[in-house]
Amino acid sequence: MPGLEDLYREIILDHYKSPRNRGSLEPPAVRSEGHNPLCGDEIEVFLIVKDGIVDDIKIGGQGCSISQSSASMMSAAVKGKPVEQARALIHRFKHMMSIDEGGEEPDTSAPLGDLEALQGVVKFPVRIKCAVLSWNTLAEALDIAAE
Amino acid sequence: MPGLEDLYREIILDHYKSPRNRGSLEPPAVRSEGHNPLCGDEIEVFLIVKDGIVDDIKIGGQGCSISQSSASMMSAAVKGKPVEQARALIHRFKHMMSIDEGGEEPDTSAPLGDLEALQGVVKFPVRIKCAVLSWNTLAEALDIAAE
Amino acid sequence: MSFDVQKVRADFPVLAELINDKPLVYLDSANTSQKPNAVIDAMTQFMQHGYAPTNRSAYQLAADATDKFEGARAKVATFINAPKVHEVLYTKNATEALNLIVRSWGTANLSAGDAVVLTHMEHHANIVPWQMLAAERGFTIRWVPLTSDGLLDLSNLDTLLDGAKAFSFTAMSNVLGTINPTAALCAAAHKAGAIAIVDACQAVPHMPTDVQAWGADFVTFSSHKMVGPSGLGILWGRESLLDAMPPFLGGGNMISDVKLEGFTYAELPAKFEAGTQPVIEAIGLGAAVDYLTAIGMDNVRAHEQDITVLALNSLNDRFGSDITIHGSTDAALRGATISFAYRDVHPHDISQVLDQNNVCVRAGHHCAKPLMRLLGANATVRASFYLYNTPSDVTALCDALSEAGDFFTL
Amino acid sequence: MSFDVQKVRADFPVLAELINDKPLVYLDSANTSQKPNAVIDAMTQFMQHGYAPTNRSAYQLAADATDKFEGARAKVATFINAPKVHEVLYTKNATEALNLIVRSWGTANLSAGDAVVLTHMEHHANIVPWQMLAAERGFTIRWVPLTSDGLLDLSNLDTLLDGAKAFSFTAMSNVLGTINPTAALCAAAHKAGAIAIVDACQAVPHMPTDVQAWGADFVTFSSHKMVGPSGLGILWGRESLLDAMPPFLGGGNMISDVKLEGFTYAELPAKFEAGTQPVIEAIGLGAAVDYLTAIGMDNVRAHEQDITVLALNSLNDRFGSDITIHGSTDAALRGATISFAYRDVHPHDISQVLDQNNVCVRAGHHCAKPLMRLLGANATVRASFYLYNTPSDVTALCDALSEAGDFFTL
Ligand SMILES: Cc1ncc(COP(=O)(O)O)c(C=O)c1O
Ligand SMILES: Cc1ncc(COP(=O)(O)O)c(C=O)c1O
Repeated sequence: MPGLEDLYREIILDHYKSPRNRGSLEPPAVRSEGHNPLCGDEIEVFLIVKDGIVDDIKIGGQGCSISQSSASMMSAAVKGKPVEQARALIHRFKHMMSIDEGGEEPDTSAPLGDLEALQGVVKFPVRIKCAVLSWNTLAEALDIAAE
Repeated sequence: MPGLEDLYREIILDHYKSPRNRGSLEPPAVRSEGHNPLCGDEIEVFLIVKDGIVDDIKIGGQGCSISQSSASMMSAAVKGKPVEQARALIHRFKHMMSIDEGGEEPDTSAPLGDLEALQGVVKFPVRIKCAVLSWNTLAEALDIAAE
Repeated sequence: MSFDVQKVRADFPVLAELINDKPLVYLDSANTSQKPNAVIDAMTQFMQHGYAPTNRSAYQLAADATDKFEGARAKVATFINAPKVHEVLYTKNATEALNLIVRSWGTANLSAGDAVVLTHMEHHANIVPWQMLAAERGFTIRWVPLTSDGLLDLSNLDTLLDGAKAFSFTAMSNVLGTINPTAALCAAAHKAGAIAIVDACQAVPHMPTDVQAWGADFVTFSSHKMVGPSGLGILWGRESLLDAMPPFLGGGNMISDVKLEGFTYAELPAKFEAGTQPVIEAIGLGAAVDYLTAIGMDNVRAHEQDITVLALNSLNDRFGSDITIHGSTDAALRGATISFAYRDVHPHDISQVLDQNNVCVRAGHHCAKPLMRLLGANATVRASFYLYNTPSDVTALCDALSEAGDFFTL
Repeated sequence: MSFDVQKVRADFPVLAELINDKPLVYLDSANTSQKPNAVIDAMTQFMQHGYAPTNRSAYQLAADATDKFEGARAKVATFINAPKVHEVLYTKNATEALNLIVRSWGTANLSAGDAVVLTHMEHHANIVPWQMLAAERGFTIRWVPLTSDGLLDLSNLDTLLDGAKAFSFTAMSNVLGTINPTAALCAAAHKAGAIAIVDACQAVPHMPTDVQAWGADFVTFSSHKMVGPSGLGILWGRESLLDAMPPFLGGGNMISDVKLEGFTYAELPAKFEAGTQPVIEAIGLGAAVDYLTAIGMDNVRAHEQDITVLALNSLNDRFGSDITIHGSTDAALRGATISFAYRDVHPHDISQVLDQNNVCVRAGHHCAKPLMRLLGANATVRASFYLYNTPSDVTALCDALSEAGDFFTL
């Protein structure tokens, strides 16, 4: 059985205790909401897309250390990046979480940075949903912004 | 395991092959219908009650040897008898079939005649429903006639 | 793999039972099938060593149980070639699956003036739910008639389907054994703009099933008829239809959020799986699917076809004009479910004599009263064979039947 | 009979499992309970030696199976002191039982302008079905609030019940452990002219149940929480109400006759039991009822009360103001289900550390989101004890909890 250290890397606990981009944005920012019906975790993603770029992003809601740190890292990773790159990152992250959505194998050449620390979650299948919640919610927000 | 002779006494096969009071009656005779949803057997009871007496009774429908012979014997046993006596016989017959409907223990002093032959059915629990179908249908007809 | 019926029989402990010193001749598999050790053991092992809640708690034991439970769903999906695993829904039996379709899809799609097409050979499970909703909504039910040899009479199918919203039919009759041309019927439904619902209760256990090759929209069947446990049925449905339907039962697991003012529901499959699911049963069904897959559904079908030929020939040879076999005489058009009448002896009395010889058949209307009326019978004797039945079971049936003949011709 | 928890534990094979060389500490019985050998064996034996259809076929094997299946119904009736055996209906789980009541009784009795009363501590299974029907029918749902120590606030009950048609409530909260005054609540409902529906999922497994002493009209519970198998629930209802209700699911077994033009339905209990029933499961539940009866439900309740006192004291002693236990502190008013918050560590993270020590608890909303909102939490940790838990399980919980505290205060 994998140990707690495999799951709770230091960088994860750091994001959990000091979440990045925490807060909310007023309209015209778009908002989407995700629930983990299993455990009650909730995530809100507020997003401003300008000229194909994730101009600003804020994260609300509550959840466990895994869902919160994943959301925090995600916000840091996509802020200021082109929408296409954000979408590619969602695909790559879910792939890392062993969620196969079909489509092409993601390009794994670019470094993942802090997100690398979440790799250990795969060994705890129940927590994959925690890690992925914010990413699904971001995908929805990007869809809304594209409408 | 009880043998076939326990179930199919000669007198039963006789009633099956030469059913008594087979046919139908026109209104004002009352009519009731019974189904055995288990096997598809159907019984029709046509009944004329006059001055508290079962003045006439006819039996229609189709079914196995047990349900048909039971209906035939029943018709012979109640025809010309006071309604009260017919009801008492229903109670007694169901009691013999080990169906407890509460109420008083039936009076078993009078001889049962041909009906005695159906005693063996109790050893074949699945067939009890066959034997009792016509009796339940008669009870319903008596209720309708009493309205 | 070569098929060895004696090897198969050794997997089913009940078939080794002696009742009054005589072996059991189980010919009631169209009703419900016996269970092999693989299924019994999978359930027992799970209860002894791994029982835990699924899709709720986060600890390892619960995660493992969830994996097994969801793994069984994936096995079923593969077994019937479902495009997506989450299109496979657990229900309590095929009956509930059909009620779910009628209630959920039907309520959203059927109103007065609409029509639904059924056939004259349907099981009550594919009749009564439609009648219940029709009584509320006022739509019409149309019936595909039968030919004299127990096949669907398709000569007027296009007229019957004209303007209909759904065509719901059995892939194989549980009384006549008739195997219907499912793919063609689905195509005819679609041509008319109707959805196609296949009651596959008698098909999935007995022949290879490919819901995509059928082109069906919904397919239902029961675990207990395919060597799996009771308490579990399967509804497969096209994702696009399931997504558009309202939920059926409300409660835990099927929700996304619940407030005092109302609820929002979860994604497939949870949306249609309210409350604690038949978990032990799903694991049993997973083992059943593995078992049947290892034997090969082609082999099962071939074996049953052999038995059918033998049984039809033996019954005709030995009883000639004393026996009337309902349905087709062509084993290629039918499964190993054989209903018959024997002289004028009532089926219930025949089954009694057969039972005295441990030959287990069903005597009755087989939950298909409209069909029985068409046959002009209140009841038939039905002998139904499965992968574990042998030529000597056919002999036992014939021997017991001639005993019944003797007894009732005293 | 004297109660010996070590003897009880020996009946449950999974409790002897070692995971990573450490024993299993199963504290999730409010979710679903473990199964004793008596239940596992009854199911296995039946599948190995006596499996057959029930209430359909006439041969001996089928008659014996029917006797066992109906015998289990009689055992359940005795267990809850139901006046009549045929008032006990098999469903797939408590959730289906509640949906059946809402759909069948509710459709016949509720329309716009009517009101139904629920409480703030209900499980989703006793909320969502009402919301679904309310959305169609336009009746109102009223909510009994809670006091700060997690009891029902009954100060306005009569006003809430005024003009209501039904009062549906849990006998014991699956989150707070609160035991509600069921008999008094049923009486209050009747005084107001409403029927009383008791969700007894958390009561029947843990204390003696007498539906007549309660004076309830409907009572629902699940087999899997009372050491029985999954895939089976029970609905008990008063005969007069059940007789007056329309059927719920349509299909085989629930009919009296079926014609093309429509159907007539069967008597109780068949009327509400469409399709092949959970037969193996019913036989398992019968064995579960025998098992619990032999131990004595008074003994079960007494044992759980002892464990509750110990757990409440231990948690408070060891964690003081670091822990917030929801619900009443009086063990006489509650069952052995204890929800708590520990500092600001998220319940999911706590359960992870606990799991590392094989301590199985549930972290989440426990299918009671309206209650969670009231508690101001998205989730709680819930440890729930049953007849097989010991004082050392309490110690294991506390030890693991302090490890979690250490880990998250790095
Ligand atoms: C109070 C209560 N009601 C209803 C239910 C639903 O029971 P089931 O999931 O077995 O249908 C549960 C358990 O989950 C419960 O605890
Ligand atoms: C053709 C057919 N449809 C539906 C059913 C109903 O299945 P179940 O009773 O398992 O719900 C059966 C079996 O009884 C069947 O043979």
